[in-house]
Amino acid sequence: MKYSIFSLARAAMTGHRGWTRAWRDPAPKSRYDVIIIGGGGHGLATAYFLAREYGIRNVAVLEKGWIGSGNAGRNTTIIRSNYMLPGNVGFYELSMKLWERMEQDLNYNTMVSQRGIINLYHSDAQRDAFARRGNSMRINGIDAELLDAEQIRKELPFLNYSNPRFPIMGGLAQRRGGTARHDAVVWGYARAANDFGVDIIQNCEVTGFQRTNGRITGVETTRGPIAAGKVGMAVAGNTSRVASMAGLKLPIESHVLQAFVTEAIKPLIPGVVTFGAGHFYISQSDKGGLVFGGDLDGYNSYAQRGNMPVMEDVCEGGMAVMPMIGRVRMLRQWGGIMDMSMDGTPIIDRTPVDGLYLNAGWCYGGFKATPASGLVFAHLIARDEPHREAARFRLDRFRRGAMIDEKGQGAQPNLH
Amino acid sequence: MGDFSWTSQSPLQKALVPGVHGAGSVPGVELTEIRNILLVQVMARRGNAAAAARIAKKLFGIEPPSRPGAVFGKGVALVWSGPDQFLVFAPQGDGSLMERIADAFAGIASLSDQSDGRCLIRISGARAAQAMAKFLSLDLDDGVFPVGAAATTSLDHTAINIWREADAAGETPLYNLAVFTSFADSLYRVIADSSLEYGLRSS
Amino acid sequence: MSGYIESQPLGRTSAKDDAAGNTQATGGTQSHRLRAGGLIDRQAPLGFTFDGKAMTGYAGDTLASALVANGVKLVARSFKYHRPRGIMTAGSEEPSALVEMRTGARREPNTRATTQELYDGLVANSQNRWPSLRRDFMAVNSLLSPIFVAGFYYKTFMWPAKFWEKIYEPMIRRAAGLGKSAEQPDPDHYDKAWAHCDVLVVGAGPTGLSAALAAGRIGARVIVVEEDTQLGGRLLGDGGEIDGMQAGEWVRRAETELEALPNVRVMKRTSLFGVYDGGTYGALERVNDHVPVPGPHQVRQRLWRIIARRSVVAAGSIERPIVFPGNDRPGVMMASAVRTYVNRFAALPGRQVALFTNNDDGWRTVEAIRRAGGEVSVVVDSRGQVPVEYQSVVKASGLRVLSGCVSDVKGGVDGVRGVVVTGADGRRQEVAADCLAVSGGWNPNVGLSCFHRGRPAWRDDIAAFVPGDCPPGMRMVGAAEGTFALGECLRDGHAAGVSAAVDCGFAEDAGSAAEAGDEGYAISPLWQVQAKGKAFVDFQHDVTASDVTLAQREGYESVEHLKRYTTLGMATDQGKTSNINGLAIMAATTGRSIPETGTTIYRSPYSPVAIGAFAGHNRDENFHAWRLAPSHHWAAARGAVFVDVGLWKRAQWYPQPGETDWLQSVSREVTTVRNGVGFCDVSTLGKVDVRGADAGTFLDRVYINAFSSLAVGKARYGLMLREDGIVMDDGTTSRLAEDHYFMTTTTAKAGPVMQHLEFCRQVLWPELDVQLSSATDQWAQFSIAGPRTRELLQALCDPAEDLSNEGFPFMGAREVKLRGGIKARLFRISFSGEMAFEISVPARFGNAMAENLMIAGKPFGVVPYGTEALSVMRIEKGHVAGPELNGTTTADDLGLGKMMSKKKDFIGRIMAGREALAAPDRQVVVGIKPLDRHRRLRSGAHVVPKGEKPGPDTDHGYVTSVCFSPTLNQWLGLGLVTRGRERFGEIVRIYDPLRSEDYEAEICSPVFYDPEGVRQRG
Amino acid sequence: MRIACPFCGEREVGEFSYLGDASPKRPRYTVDDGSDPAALEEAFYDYVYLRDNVAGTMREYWYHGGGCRSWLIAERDTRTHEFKSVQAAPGAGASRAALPGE
Repeated sequence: MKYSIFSLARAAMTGHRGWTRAWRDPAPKSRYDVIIIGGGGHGLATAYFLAREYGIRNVAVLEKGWIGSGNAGRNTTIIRSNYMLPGNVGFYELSMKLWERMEQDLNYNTMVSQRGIINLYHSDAQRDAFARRGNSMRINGIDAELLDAEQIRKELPFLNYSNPRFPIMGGLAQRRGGTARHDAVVWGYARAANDFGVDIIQNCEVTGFQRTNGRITGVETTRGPIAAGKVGMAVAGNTSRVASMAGLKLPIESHVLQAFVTEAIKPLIPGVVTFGAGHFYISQSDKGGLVFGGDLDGYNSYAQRGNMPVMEDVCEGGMAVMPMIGRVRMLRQWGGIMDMSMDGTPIIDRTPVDGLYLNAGWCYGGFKATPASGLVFAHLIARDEPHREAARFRLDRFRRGAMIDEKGQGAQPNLH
Repeated sequence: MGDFSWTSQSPLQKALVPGVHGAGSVPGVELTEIRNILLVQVMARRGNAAAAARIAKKLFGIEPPSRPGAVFGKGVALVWSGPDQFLVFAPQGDGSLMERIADAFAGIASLSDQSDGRCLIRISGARAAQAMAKFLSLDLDDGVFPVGAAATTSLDHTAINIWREADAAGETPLYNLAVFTSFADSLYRVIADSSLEYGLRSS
Repeated sequence: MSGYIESQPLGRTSAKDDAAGNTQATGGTQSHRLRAGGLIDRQAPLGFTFDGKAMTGYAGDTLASALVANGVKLVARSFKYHRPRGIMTAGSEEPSALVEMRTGARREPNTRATTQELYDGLVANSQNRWPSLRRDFMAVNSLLSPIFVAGFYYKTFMWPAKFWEKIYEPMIRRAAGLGKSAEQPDPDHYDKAWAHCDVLVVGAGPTGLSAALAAGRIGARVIVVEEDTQLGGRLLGDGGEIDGMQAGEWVRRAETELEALPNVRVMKRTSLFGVYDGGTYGALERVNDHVPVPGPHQVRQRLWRIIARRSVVAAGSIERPIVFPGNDRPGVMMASAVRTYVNRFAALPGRQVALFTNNDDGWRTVEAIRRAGGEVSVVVDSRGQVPVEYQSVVKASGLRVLSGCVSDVKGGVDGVRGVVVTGADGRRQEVAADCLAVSGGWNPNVGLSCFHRGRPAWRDDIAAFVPGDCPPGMRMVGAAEGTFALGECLRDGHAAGVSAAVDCGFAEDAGSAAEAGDEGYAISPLWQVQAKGKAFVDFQHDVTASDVTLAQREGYESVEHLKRYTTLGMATDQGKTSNINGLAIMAATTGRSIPETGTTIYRSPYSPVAIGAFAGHNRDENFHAWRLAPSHHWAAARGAVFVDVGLWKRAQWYPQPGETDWLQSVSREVTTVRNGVGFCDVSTLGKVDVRGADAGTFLDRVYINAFSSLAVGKARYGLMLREDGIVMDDGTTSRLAEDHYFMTTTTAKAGPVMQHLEFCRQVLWPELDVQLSSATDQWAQFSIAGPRTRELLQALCDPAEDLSNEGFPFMGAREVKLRGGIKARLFRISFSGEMAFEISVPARFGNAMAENLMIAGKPFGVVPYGTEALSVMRIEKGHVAGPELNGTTTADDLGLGKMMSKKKDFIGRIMAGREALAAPDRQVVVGIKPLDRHRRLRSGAHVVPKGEKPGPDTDHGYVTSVCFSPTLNQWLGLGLVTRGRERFGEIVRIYDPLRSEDYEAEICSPVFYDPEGVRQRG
Repeated sequence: MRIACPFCGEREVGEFSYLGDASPKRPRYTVDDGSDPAALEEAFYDYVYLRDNVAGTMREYWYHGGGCRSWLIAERDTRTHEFKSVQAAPGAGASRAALPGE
């Protein structure tokens, strides 16, 4: 049923009894052309694009819990394409373009809101680094502005400009950056993929791979074996666990990243603001909660929860740059399992195992990548060659020394 | 050209304002900077931990601590600062002690003079432990951190050494904090701010 | 106050008090205040205002109890439909009665009136309404509610696309949100502290007190945290008898005993909000929220990290509502809350109270109301018969009892006027009432047991979830664990206290538990009354029963989907009163059982915590610790301009009278050094003493070049890589003795390098005899540079010191005597490219050294210079620094490839050989000269081949460092450029769209000045 | 989170920094020992980049930099954060390492 104000009004007359399931709840078939492991944003988007762009519709998405139960539902909903290095720049801009038409593509309001993102800088060195980044963006046709302290003051008057430590000198702005409603992205892709005939199968955990002379021919699941022509993994956070079932060892560690939301308050913070002298970034949801976060806890973890030192560190950053939020109360904290790669950049590639495709290593940048990740992964699976905008996200780049390291931290995942 | 004058400075020359500060008339916390100290880090060479301890015994008349703790001798304290490492703490004096230490440990232990690398802040007073609970994660309960206890820990994310001496007058506990010199101005601020609600006398 | 004696529990009141005139008009505005009883101090009246209206209450009141005493029903508006709402509970689970506390910079949104202590002069305002609480325009949403169902916004606002940011979203954002936060910096202070104990007891109700007494008596170190201002928990509201005495008397004695125990610490006004790893618990102490403004040197709140070996959680339980139409009207209140207001606060929520219950406990309300002189107009029990112990009461008093359900509530902004009861036989009748007390049974407070993602277990007999697997060391007891009989709670608490103490190594000898009756608690669950009208599940977020069924219909069946689609349980109360009802309805709709349906994940904080409390002292300028160089105060006195470099404050330049901008000052400093002499405090460089028999071998393995071959008394430039072959850091290391090297690192990498060296020493090569210690803070180190450096030093050093080229050649390093008798370390190294030395003296002489350098250098016109001049000179010399050592460059990229030893293993050697790191088309360090020499070059500008259109394929690199060189009278830069070393002389386009600049420059050797290095050897 | 330093006792996690998996061992070689360069590069690639990333008990490096500056090797369950054991690195302190390094 098409969603619109009219269908909504019609439904209201019958007490909304007319609405049907946003996506079916089918039993798994015995075989699919393509199986996507992982019913998060990336997996569902991949299925959607396989059906829409590449005409492959005999597709199943297998989710061990409820769709969106992983990082898709545990992030701070920020979208941006302010990347610097070849390989990243084009990819994240492709994603941004897909965000900009998502509601119309999906007929689902995912509340993509381009209220802008501003990265504050506090030293000449930081300004120069942002200038390099901003120019890379502009050279690639992406919007970017370098703002000085006065311009920042005009836009964000509530910041702490009298702090003698790390004074705010300016910021790098991307006006097209912003936020989107994370759950809605999952549900929107699920509904749209479903309409193309894709089977979305929840509570179906993959427990192993079926292989015939080396090639993957299907998966074992908690709901029985399912045969498949090709299998794609989009299970960020658990990549190593699933990959190990296929005997793969990867340049990835799982780390916990915490995020926080406050009680709902009237509009206070317009866009997304990141503090350049500490670990703190913040935005305000349409519901009114301040959504904020900071750095990784820093140790390998599958626990989906973090500890107090990072909560304190993040709030200290907040009170350094915007001390007017001091009396606003933190309502909830949660933790996501980040698939941290060894250079801070994702991996989208074939694997050494024939028929098994890998979409992983998103670090803390997975949400903003959701649409493009789905498109390029679908391309890879359908065409058996990397999409032009994902040509550098290769698995062997570490072996070759072709890392894509925006932060320059090297092979230490907890520093990316 | 004549000789130059080499007056020494304190890293707390600005931060520490002598006098009584904060709430109340009876200060609950006393802060004192101990100036002109000798502080030497003694690190045993590989396989020489025992030998280093013997030399320390000979030199100072006391066994250096083999686990976190502080041992007090005549005008000197040996404070555990890591596995097979300890700090020699004494008044600066005329420099001859440093030479004696260097000769005695030659080839047995490596020395690192930290007399200027650390600033020594002494905390005492009835409310000292309460104030310290704000900036140290250690359990300072008498049963856990008695006289003679020592630890290497962090203050405002900065490594420090702390050891407890015999109680001060009035049976109030007395702690020594050795903090990195460049951090002293900043960490003193933390310590003082934490003490203000109990009343603070600084000197 | 002797409140307990007066506020007696069930049926003990004297005829006098029973008079209908018990409530009094005296006590100012307090129309609903009882004449006697309650734990309030009638001698201490307090004035406060709500929405500008002046009222009075008493010490011991909460804002909520004071409002009840003042007969105020309407307190708030709901989030979505802006429905009028009143006070539902008497605790921290309150979903409805949220207010804006205080004003200006202290304005604090969404404060629960039920937990805010009353103080004289308290100012509170209602929120999320316009223009006023009674007439709220946004109530129009209520009319649109047929459309504003769960998730409606996912289905609309999509056309036209550009309207979202411009129209729809701003509209939604304005409507959403509850209170307004302050817009100025929080003027109050916060701090954080640590506490340690054997046994942490959470909650000081009968169970918690019993546990604390037991553990405390045995000698365990006990901390008791209680969110309330007084101990007692439900006893404060319900009274009862313990050890044959009034509950209040027992509590008072328990408190006295606990205070007398030196090993026990009782923390009131302290809420436990989180459970973390290793027995770490987070708690918030509201030190000064009960006064208008914290006193001098006082904090508003204090965040505690409590380290406990065991914890006994006696967090009690929360009475749950029943879902029926009109259940959100002001005046509909939980039955236990009604009893609390009457018994504890001597405030009567209504004069004509109706009771709706599905369990025995609700019946206790009848006596409380009657004793307070109120009328119980009807008791509606869904179970159809009167509990045995109340049958006599009913007979004696002719209490009207109906079996059935409340199917609607009449009333509006002024609160309840009556209730509609639908009998078991389907007959509907209306009964007058100005307050409806509801009891749907009790939900144990399992939250804390679930913060490690544990799942609670279902118990049919009490129709509630109880704790499942608890975090390590935690035990839940009493009502929190599903035990409701007082006597049993006391026994369980005692046993838990004992076993926790015994686990910590204490002997079992705590006497016996206090005794009390074991009245049972019978319930037959009723979740939802099927009737027409809006029946609320989540009161704050306006989630109704039909929203839950709609979610199910659309496939949002998982409880997490239900929560996220309808926002059930996402309000400021985190669903304390709504989650269980919501999933019970979902279970009924899907035909699954409640345990099958499961709960959502419980998330800390248990109750919301101010961000300021998490930051504590570390805000504003105290955000991070700062480090001061040894000559900092000297430099400050000379007016140096400082900059934050990491934690350090460093002097950037030293302006002199008449200089109008930084460039003038910096150029003067550079020119003076190049032509005369200057000095700079470089103490921020990391300094490491590397000692031991194998020190040389050790350095051979961490540096790409050899150090074991370095002669004693010599210094050498060293470069170290990360294991992945990328450059980590550089610096000069000197050999002061056979077994003693003195290493310097960059300022930025001092910490990481030290950690890396210790890793190599302790983990990789423990067989080597090496000892490391940081000497960064021990030494005040100054760079002295310029053609007249030697003359200055000769004036400063003992005449016996030979500083001639022969006596102290380039890259020499040794100890020297200074005039005035102190010793210094002297290194003949140069970053500026001039004849230069670095000199170190003990840090205590930092200021003195600066003074003396000025004196000794006076004849030669010496100047102090800052980091900017330092940077200008290193760029003129083409020395790489931070911007080039950016974590992605190799030794060869920096033009230092030849340094890599072929003869030895060293960190990073193998990985540095990977094809892409050795590729010919890498970006390497070059010099960049704008064709227009006065054209300002900017870092971050990109390099594009001349005549090419800027794009991904023509982006050949970027400018890393720039300066205006007064020496060469032009702007210069270093850059990383593709195949750069093959392109010297090529004219390229410097493209900087961010700053709308686009001009030409020449690529050249990075060494602009004295390429042969004659001057530094001179 | 609390870590029991074998030298200092139980301390706040904030005193420690984390390096990660302690299982990969740095390949030992001497220049021109005849080992195949490609194999050596492969071995270092494994050491630097590939991780088991187990969901379960993991051997990992922690550095007590905010305390006694000892490198530690801990066993910790990555699903529960529970520490099973914490030991000093072979070269912590001054004892002569019986075995070569990690």
